[in-house]
This record gives sequence, C-alpha cells and structure tokens, in this order.
Amino acid sequence: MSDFEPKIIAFVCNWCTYAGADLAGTSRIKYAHNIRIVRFPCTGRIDFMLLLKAFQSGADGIIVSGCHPADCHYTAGNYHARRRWIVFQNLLNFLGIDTRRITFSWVSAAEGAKWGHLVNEVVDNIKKIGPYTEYAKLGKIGIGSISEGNYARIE
Amino acid sequence: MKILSGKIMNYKTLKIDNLDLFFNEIKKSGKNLLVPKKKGKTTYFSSFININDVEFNYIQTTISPKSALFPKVEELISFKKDDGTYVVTEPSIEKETIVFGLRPCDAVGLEYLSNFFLNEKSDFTVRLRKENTTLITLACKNFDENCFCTSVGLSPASIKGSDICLTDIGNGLFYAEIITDKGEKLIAEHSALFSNAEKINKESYVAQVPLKFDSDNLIKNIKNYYNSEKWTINSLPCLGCGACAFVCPTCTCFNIEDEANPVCGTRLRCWDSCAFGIFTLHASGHNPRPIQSNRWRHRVLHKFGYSVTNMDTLSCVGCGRCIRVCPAGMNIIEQILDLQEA
Amino acid sequence: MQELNNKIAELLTNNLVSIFISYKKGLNGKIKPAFFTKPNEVYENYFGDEAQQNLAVYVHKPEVKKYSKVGILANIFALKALLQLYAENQIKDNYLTIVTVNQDNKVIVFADFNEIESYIAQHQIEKNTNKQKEINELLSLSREKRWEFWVEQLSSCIKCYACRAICPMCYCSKCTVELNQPQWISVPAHSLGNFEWHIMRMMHLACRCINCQECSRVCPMNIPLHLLTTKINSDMEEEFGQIAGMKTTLDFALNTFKVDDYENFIR
Amino acid sequence: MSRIGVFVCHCGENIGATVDCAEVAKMAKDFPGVAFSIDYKYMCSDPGQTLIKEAIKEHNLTGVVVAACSPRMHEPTFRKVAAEAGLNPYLCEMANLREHCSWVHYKDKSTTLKAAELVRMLVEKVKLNTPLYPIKVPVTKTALVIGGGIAGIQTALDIANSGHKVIMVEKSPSIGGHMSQLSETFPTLDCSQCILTPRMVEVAQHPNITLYTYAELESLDGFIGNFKATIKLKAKSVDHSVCNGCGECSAKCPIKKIPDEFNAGLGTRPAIYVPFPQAVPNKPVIDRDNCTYFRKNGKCGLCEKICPTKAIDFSQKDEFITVDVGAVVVTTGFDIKGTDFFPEYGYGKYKDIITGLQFERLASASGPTLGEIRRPSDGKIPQNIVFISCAGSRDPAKGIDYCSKICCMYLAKHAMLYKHKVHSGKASVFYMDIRAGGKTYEEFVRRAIEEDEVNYVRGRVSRIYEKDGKLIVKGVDTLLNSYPVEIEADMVVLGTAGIANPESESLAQKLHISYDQYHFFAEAHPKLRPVETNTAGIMLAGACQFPKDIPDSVSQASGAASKVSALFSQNELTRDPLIAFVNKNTCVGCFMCQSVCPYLAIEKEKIKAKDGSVIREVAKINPGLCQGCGTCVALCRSKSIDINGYSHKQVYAEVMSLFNERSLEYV
Repeated sequence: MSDFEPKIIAFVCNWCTYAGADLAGTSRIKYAHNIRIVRFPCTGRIDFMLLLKAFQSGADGIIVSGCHPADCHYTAGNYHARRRWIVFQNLLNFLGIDTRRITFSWVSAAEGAKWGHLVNEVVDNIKKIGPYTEYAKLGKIGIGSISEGNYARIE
Repeated sequence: MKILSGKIMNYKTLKIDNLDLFFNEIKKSGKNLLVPKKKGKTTYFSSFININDVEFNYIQTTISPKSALFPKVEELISFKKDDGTYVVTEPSIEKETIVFGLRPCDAVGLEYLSNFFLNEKSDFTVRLRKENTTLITLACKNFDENCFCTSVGLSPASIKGSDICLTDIGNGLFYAEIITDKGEKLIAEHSALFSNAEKINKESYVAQVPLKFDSDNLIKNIKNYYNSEKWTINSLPCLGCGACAFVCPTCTCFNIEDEANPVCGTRLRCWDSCAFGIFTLHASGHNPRPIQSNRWRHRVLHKFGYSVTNMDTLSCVGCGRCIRVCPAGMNIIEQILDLQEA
Repeated sequence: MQELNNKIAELLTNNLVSIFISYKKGLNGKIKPAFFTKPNEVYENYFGDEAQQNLAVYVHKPEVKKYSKVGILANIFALKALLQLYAENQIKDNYLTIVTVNQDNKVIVFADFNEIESYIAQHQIEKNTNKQKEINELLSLSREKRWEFWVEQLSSCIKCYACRAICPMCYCSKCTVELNQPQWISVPAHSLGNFEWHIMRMMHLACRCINCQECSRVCPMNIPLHLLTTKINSDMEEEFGQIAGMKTTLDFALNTFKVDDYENFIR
Repeated sequence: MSRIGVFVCHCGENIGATVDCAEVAKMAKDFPGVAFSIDYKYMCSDPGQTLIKEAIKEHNLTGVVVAACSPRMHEPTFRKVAAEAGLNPYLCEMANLREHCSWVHYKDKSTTLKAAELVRMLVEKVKLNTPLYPIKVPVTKTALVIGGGIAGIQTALDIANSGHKVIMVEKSPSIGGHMSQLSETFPTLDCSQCILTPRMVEVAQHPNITLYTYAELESLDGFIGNFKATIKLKAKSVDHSVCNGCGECSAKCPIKKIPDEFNAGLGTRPAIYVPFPQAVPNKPVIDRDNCTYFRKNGKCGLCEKICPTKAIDFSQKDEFITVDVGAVVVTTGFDIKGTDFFPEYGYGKYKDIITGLQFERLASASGPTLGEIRRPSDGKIPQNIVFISCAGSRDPAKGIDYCSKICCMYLAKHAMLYKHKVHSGKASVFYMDIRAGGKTYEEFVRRAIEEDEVNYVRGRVSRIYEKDGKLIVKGVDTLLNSYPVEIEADMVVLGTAGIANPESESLAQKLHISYDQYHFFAEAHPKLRPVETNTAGIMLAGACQFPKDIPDSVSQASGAASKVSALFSQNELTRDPLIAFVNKNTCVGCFMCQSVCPYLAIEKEKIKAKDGSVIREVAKINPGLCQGCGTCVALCRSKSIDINGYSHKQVYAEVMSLFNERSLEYV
C-alpha cells in the first residue's frame, strides 16, 4: 500500500478556506499534492449530495472546510452547514459509510499553515486507511450477472 | 380464452427428500439455481445455498421471477477508453440458470414477457437469458383471496411456459411433467433422482381457485370502459408508486440510462412503471396522462385490452401480486368487477 | 364507530366537506383508504387498529385538491403529519376539516391547527424501545458489519418509490430523484442508486419526518426503513431537541442553528 | 457544442518552475470540449491578454479557462479580457495553478498532473457557465465612519470635502483618538495636538459631517450602497444642546480619583468629565459606572444642582437611531499591551515601568506632569532611563509574531525628548533591530544616537527587578559577543506591542467582515486592495487593520475616502450577478429557505391564475438583497433554488470530473 496515492477532494468556502489555501501558497507552505479544491461561495452552499458524488467519482477522502464560527462572510452559512454535517455524518455512520474519510474543519483566511497541516494529516490518515472503493463499487453492474446480484434480491 | 395448452414430453416422479440432492447437484454442476427465500414478509428468488434457506410455504412470491429474463438493472453495453480509443463490450450471458419454485401463472407470465421482447425485434439480452434459463414450476396447493388465475384462463395446473412442472402428489413425492427439451435435458443430467411415472390427473392435487370475474366478457366490452367514471373513483387511493409494475411478472416497461464519464461508462436498462407521473412526461412539459386515474386506467387496459390487440393474449396472469403489494390497497379485481357492474 | 359515521355523514350532508377521506374494508378484507362524497356511502367507513395508512398523504393528491373542502380522518401520525405540513405552508386555512377519534373513542373535530398542536402535545407517542434497541445493536457492530448489513438491505431496493408515495412529507412536485440536469441520483436500482436515494430521502426528511414508519410498512422488499427514520428522529431530538410534527411554526432543526451547536467533530 | 480555450500561465518561474505548463496545455487539448490550448510566460501581461483575446476571436471560443494564479487575484482581470474580446465575462474561469499547486508542491510529475486535473475541473465547469449580466442597485451617498481618531477624521473630511454626507461614530466622549494623546510626533517633533485639533474642529463644524460621540455601532444590515446602520447613542447624562461647556460640574464633582484614560492611567479625572481640554465636543459626559448618583441610587446630584444651564439629565437613556448609508469606513484604531503583560518585567507591579503611551503623556505639555519627565512612583526626575523595544512584538513565545512597526520610531523620539528635557540624564534603548524605514526616519534615529547621545544596545532585556529603589535592567549586548549588560535605571519605558482593539471581534461580526489571527481587520488584498474589506462597501483605514504611524494612517484614510467617493460618484451600483434564483415551476413553497437567508432576501410570490385567484405561493429572491451565499440552494429539497456561478450543474460537473480515471477500475 506504500505507493497508494489517495485522491482527496476539498469542498471549501471562497472567503476563508479558499483564501487560507491561497495564503498557504503565498507562504510557500508545502503539502501533499493529493488534494483537489472545489470552490464554493460558502459552506452553506455545499450540498450533502456532492459528498456522495465525490465518493462515487473515486475520492478516497473528503475535506469540507469553511470559516470559523462567527467568521462567516455571509454571517451564518457555516452554522447551517455545521448542523447539516452533524446529521449527515450520523446518518452515514449509521449506514456504515466510512466517515473517517470525511474531515470537517474550519480554516480561516489567516490559517495557511493550518491548511497545509490539515491536508498532510488527512493524506497521511487516508494512506493508512487505504483506498475507498466499497462505495463507488456499489455502482458496478456485472454484465449478465443474474446470480452475482442482479436478481430481484441482491446478496 | 384458454391458454392452458402445451405438449408434455414425459412424466416422472421425484422424492421430496431428494430435492436437497437435486439442488446440490445443480449447484455443483456450476449452474445458477434460483429458489424462493423469505425475509420478513417478503418472498423472493435468490441463489440456492442451503436447503434450509429455501422457502416452501408461500401462496405466491412477493417478487415475480421475471428478473431471470429481465433484471431490475442490466447492462446493455459498456465502453472504456483504452490508449485513446474506445473499446465497447457487449454482454455475454453464458451461465445456465434454473429457476425453481415459480408458480404456473408465473411461467405463463415469463412466456408473455419473452414473447414481448422476442416477438418482432429480438432483444439480445432477453434472448440470451431465455435460452439459458430452465423453469421448474411448482403447482399451487393453496391460494388466497387475491389469486385470480382462473379468471384469466389459467389454473394452478397450467403448464404453459414451464420447462418442468412439479406437483406435490402426497406420499413425499413430486409428480414431474417434463414439457420442453430444456426440461428433458435437465432431468437427464440428474436421471438418478427421477423415476418414471404414468400420466395422472393433477386436478385433485392442486388448488381450486374460484372464478372472480369473466374475462371473456371483459375483453369483449373493454372498449366501452375507457370513458367510465369508475377509473377516477377507484384510483383515488393510488399514490403513483411503481410497486405493482415492479412485482408484476408481465410488466415489461423499461428505461435506458447511460452512466458514463469521458473515460468509461455503461448503458443500463432498468425497470420503469406506467404508474409514475413522469413516465409519460414530455420534454415540452406536456403529459398525456397527467393524473393518476389516467395511469391506473392505462395499466388495467393494457393488461386486458391493448395486449389482446397487439399480442393476442392477456398480459395479466392473475398472480395477485399487485394487490398484495399495493401500499394503498388498490385491487384490480375490484376495479374489473366495478367496470362490469356498470 | 357509529358516532364517527354520524359525524362524517353530517359533515357531508351539511356541505361542510365535499369529500371525506377515511378507511373502509376492501374486497379482500384489507383495510384501504375510502373517499366518501355522499352521506349514503359512509356505512362503509371503518376505523380501528388495522387502519394504519397515514391519510395525510392524500392532501397533496391533485385529484383530492380539486374538491373545495376536504375532510380527513386522522390518526395521531396523520395529525402530526398535517401539523408539520401546515407549518410548511402546504395546507391552506379553512380547507381541511380534521377529525380524530381519541383513546376514549370520542370523536374530535379540530377547529384549527393550534388545537391540533395542543392535542399532539397531550398525546405523546411512546418511543418504541424495540426499535431503539435494534438501532443500538446496529451501532454496536463494527462499521464494516453495519455496511454489510445496509448493502444487503438496500441492494434489494427495486426503486418502486412506494416509500416516497406513501410519505405525507414527500410532497415535492419534482423530487430530486427525478432531476437529471444534473443526475443527482442514479436512476437504476443498483446499490449505488439505492444508497443515494435513501440517504437523500433521509436527509430531506431530517427534522421533518414524523416517524409514522409508513415507508417501512409498505416496502415490498421489506427494507427496514424504520431504522433510518427512527435514527434520524432520535438524532434530531438528541442533537437539537427537536421533534417534527409538534408545532405550527417553521423553525426546524435544519433551517435554524445555535451558535453553540456542538462541533467537536470539526477540526 | 462547447469550444473552450485553455490558457496556461507560467507566471514566470512561479508556476513554470514546478509545473510543466507546456505539458498541461498539451493534456488540456484532449479534454472533451477544449478547442484551443496554449501556455505562455505571463498571461496577465499585455501580450498574454492579447493572446487570449485573439484566440477567443480566432477560434470562436465559448468559454475560457485561464490556468494561472488564484481567482481571488486575477479573476476580474481575465474576465475583463474575455469581455474585451466580445465574450461574456462570466464565461471565463480560472484554475488556480499557483497558490493551490505550484507554490505548495515540489516539482514532480504528480504536480503537473494535478495542474492538469485542476484545469479539467474548470473546463467541465466553464462548459456549463452561462452569460451573466451585472445587477444595478441604487447608492445611498452617505458614508458611515466608525472611529474618530486621525484615520477617521481624515476619512470623514476627505469624503465630506468631496461633497458627500458623512456620519461619524466615536465611542468615547471626544474624537481625537490616540493621536490626541501624543506629545510630539516623529520625525519632525511637531506638537501632535497642534496639528490635530484644527482637524477635530473642522469635523465638528463641517456641514456634511454628522458627529455622534459616545456612540457605538449596534448592527449593520444590507449591502454595498444600501446599508442600514443602527447606532447606539450612549446616554451622556448631559444635554449637549444646552450645556455651554463651562466645566463647573467637573471641577465640583466629588468623585475625583478615577484613573484617567486620556492620561493612560497616569492621572485622574472626575465622574463627570471632558476627556481632555481640547476635546471635541468640549462638553462633559457622566461616567455612570463611577458616578455616585448612579451607583448609590440618586444620592449626590451635585452637578445637577450647580449646572448654570440645567444641562444635567440623569434620566437620559441609551438611544438607538437607524441611518441609511452607502458605505462604511472602519477606523477603530488599535490598543497596546499593558506592562502587566510581562512577567519578566514584574507584571506591571513596578510603578516606574511604563508603556510608551504613558511616556507620551509624561512628555506632553498637557499631561499630568505638564511635560516634565517625572517618574510615577515618587515624581522624581529620572536620571537614568531605559527604553525597551519589541516588548511583546516579534515574540512568538508571547503569541505576537509581528513587528508593531511604530515602536522603534517612538522610542527614539522618547529618548530624544527625554534628553532634551533632562540634559544630564542617561538614556539607553534596548533594541532587536532598528526599523526606521520612512522618509527621514533613519536620519531621525541617527540624530538620537549621534546628537543626543542615546545609548543603543542591541539585545533583549531578560529581566527587570527592583533593588534599593533602582530598577535593575539585565540584558545582553549582542554586538559585544552577548556581553551581559546591567543598567540601574530610575525608570523603564516599554515599547509594548500594538494589538487589536478588544472589541474588534464583535465589531467584525456586526459588520460581516473578516479579521486576521491577531484580530486586526483583514483587507481584501494585502497589496492591491489595502483599504477595502472582503465585504463590498466596507473600507478600512488606520491601525484597526495593523499598527501604523500617523502618515500611513492618514494616507490609508485618504485612500479609503477616495474609494468611498468613487463609489458615490455613481448613481447606480453594478453588482456581481452571482446570486440565487428560484425555479417557480418546481418550488413547492415550503419557505424553509426564508429562515436560512441571512439577508432576508427571500420573499413570497403568488402564482395567479388568469382570473387573478392565487394558485400557489412560491419563493422569490430579491436580487438587490441576495449576496450569493447559497445556503438556501443547498437547503432546498426539490433543488428549486440555484445560484449563478456555482450552479448545481457546475459544481456537479466539477466534482464528477475529478477522478475519471479512477472509475476505470470499476468497469
């Protein structure tokens, strides 16, 4: 598993974490290359379905990050997001989806270093846990596989 | 309209105690054996693992065995980008499948279903599945208030569509009617388990399902029913889910979905239901069947009218699954009786 | 029963309602919804323990909406559903006449939703400890075992959407599952599409589900959806102190927040 | 069919040294929908921009991805380029190859691959971009200036002089801020009060300026051009419209021993007071926390009895007023660490260790010693005085990593003032570096060292303790091989760190602006937008953004004022159209979105039949109020709300495009 390079997708808000990641850049803080950032106006905009879609498209880990409480550029988007994540995380965990792969964080525009650490930590952690295939594999339809699972009831 | 006919090639008996052996031999031969299983209130077909998992105590399985020919999702083609070019793969269905325990009405249903897919333009995957599937029917000993096979010209003794039909004749014996070459071939592979037998009269061993309505009369008058106001009243409870269609052995509607990205993808066929509001929704926003009563009418008329016109046969086999599964207690028998009453 | 029948007949006779939604016995003995429009039909009316279906779902049905005034027989779950629907702006004032039969077999006709609110407050539904136990058992399993459990359960889903159809809270004219630009939920009933569908449905029901568990009852594949609804309901109560279907106001767990909501999972 | 152009910028070596830009451009050519792809040294340069414009025209591009720096940096630049080439500017997106890739990763194949994937993500997004058109909103041509220090004064005067109305809010009883406390100012040693007071008076008398002292911002709603500010006017307990400022009340007030804020605690004041003689307005307020009347339930009331104009009004209540403003300038200034912050210097328990600001008061002619340098403990003139710079600043161990910028200069000034006043005295300055960047600043420090013979010691002071009435200052001289230095001082002045105001966090929340880790307000861009915040219409000036000296504060103030004036020069404002909108057909009208909207931008709209009867109610978004956070978008179950620029389709495409090759494993 040593050559496993995880795919990490980050959903970040434009004002805090995206800017924080920019700051990490201007500060030349080096971190793992496995991360791909998708920019949102606010964590409040982040649809929980996108997290599922990210796993479907092959992400091994997800970072969702926005402004610290009280710092939201739009006042309260992060608070609403926080509640959403509480519910979502509980539900996923109940369904046995590996919630260790989703990291929620607050990274402010000033926390370039925190961003760098966070990415490295997540990448290291996911490297330890290994690739996440069980969710994305759910979409696999075996050709002509009546017995393997395409029958009325799949086992 | 009687569709009871079918030529019987041979008669055998099978000790019920040998069923376990029979199943295990089939399993060992590498074929796929589907048997009824039960989970909670649901009976369904699933791969044989152990005789103890096999459910024998059912009037009718909740889910029809149509998946054997027409699964809820199946891949039609898949593609994959390889060195800059796209490689397309078509499905190949080679594994032989044996379905055990479907009811005589189901066998007729599957025959209708395969005729539908193979009639004019042969459907590739259904044809492959049909060729590779052997149906071992289990004649009904019991029935419930939702069974109405006799009202649509069938009976628990029907052998149409079956490859082998088993009837429990007591004394720990199944009476086996071998109807097709496929059935003959399967018996031959396990000949040690079967003893030769004479033709017997099955009627006394199978359930006597009462007649609920007169289908000949229904077919004759069906054109007059289109504008009946009974559709609206009777469909008020209908909530527009697809349960009835999905458990029905003869519902053939499907939807084609492409799941793809620029690198790889598949084209999938999956079940669809005329009960869904968006089933007939046009891109323009117009919906020719805008309300649920229209959809309900369409489903009933299709079973008893349109399929008679198009395929010269009813597409309802009286299995009663749609009645048992309906969340809102919709009952096709009630609807037909109401129509005939008017 | 007679008192109820008289009441329904009275409502119909006096044109206080143009249709009354209740229950009756079907041809096969199964209890099913009944839609009475004339007093002389009311003799068919049935109300008892077998009358399970949550009739609140019918207030969304376009064919029902055509009637100017609708009466409905509501059990406690239907009452909760109707109250929640009212809070969600789905029931016009003076449109519904809501009737219930209380534990002493008395027929109650509610004057407004405030009365329903206090009725519900006085008639708390006892928590089903068995279901909670089932949930705790699942939670005590390893994550992998839970995953196996749900993959087995949800892979059997045939996407008939009976769960959605029967649900009084699923009233969107266009469900997310029907959207294809983009395709949020995989249409085929493969396991991925099924997981997406049930997760999405639960997230959309969070803070709104009144836990009548109709979805679980009607599932042809016997998927234990009640585990999901019970779990999401107990989460709402534990995390945010919110139970759906309890009030007339539109402030639920997921459209409000507290500054000090817990966040120990956030780094 | 999309025809997307991909433009990969090397940013000189910034991207080019780590990412193989030519390879990225080559890979991008194969992405579906990409019609043109090229790399270039500096895409933002004139030739780079021309390159994009020509490609748009020549290849008839329907969308552009510029793979360069952060969109927070150059998105407007490249959108303008697209517009100049006839493409709707919102059909241009940027892939962040610099801040998010080349600067944070090492040169490697994986870095180039990541760059290509970032480009692919944005290509997938831009394919789904739609042309958008700016939104016009009216502008209220009144500015709100929060804080009446020199930065606020300059801002207010500049805006007022360009013909616009200004509302100034100052929390203390007088404007003037820290500058009014200073004695002389570096590097010219001119008297602070002499140059400031005329400006203060000008503010008070300017016809375009409404001044509210003893007032605070309560809340701010709305958006650029259309803010609604609620201001809390704290009860002064004195009717200023009647008061003639005679000062009798202050003179007679029996409570006299309140530490005087203006004198940095070195003097005292009464409970009814004017902060300083030149205060504007020069009328007293009652400090209710210390006034006997308020503390002891109506006992005393002496001032009321003696007031010749009957201006005292104990019954006054805090008042709230709401004003419409088009722009806000935050000039709330800074604070300094006290001597109690330093355990090694005795936790502030030695009276003769004082802060720089306290020294300013000692040196000020209007101060408690009337300008004589006398030490607080016994009023003696110190003969040996030590100044310590970087007290707290540049000290990660103290949590203050930054340089407070002004201390080097004011300590040099202090030493100089001391030497001018106490000719026989000895002055030493412990310093880490002397930061004297500024016009004639270095010369100023040299003068202190050379002409006024101030003893500059390069080294940190490790400890100060009292022994025999002397303060023993122990340090090292790092220029003498870390030779230990010990000075027996009579007085020590700490150049303590400049810090953010304690209220800055709560103010930032009221204003919806961001602040940095030290709670200084954050500017929109450290170099190119230093006076704006990330919230449109709210500007910054002065030390609330970072400690700065008077010339810097004043120039930033003028900068902020000119931003406001530029904003007010238009009758209508053009706003980014990245806002949410509702699909009326699918909205079911549950209105859960209403409660999540922080801007109250969601309204109810009635869908009516031809006969005028209401069929149903749906949500409607007010484009003037929506700020485009998208919280409603993610909440809406039927996905009936979408948002321009981050639409469902766009973000979905971005996510799904990420790991295409991974999905191969599942086929």
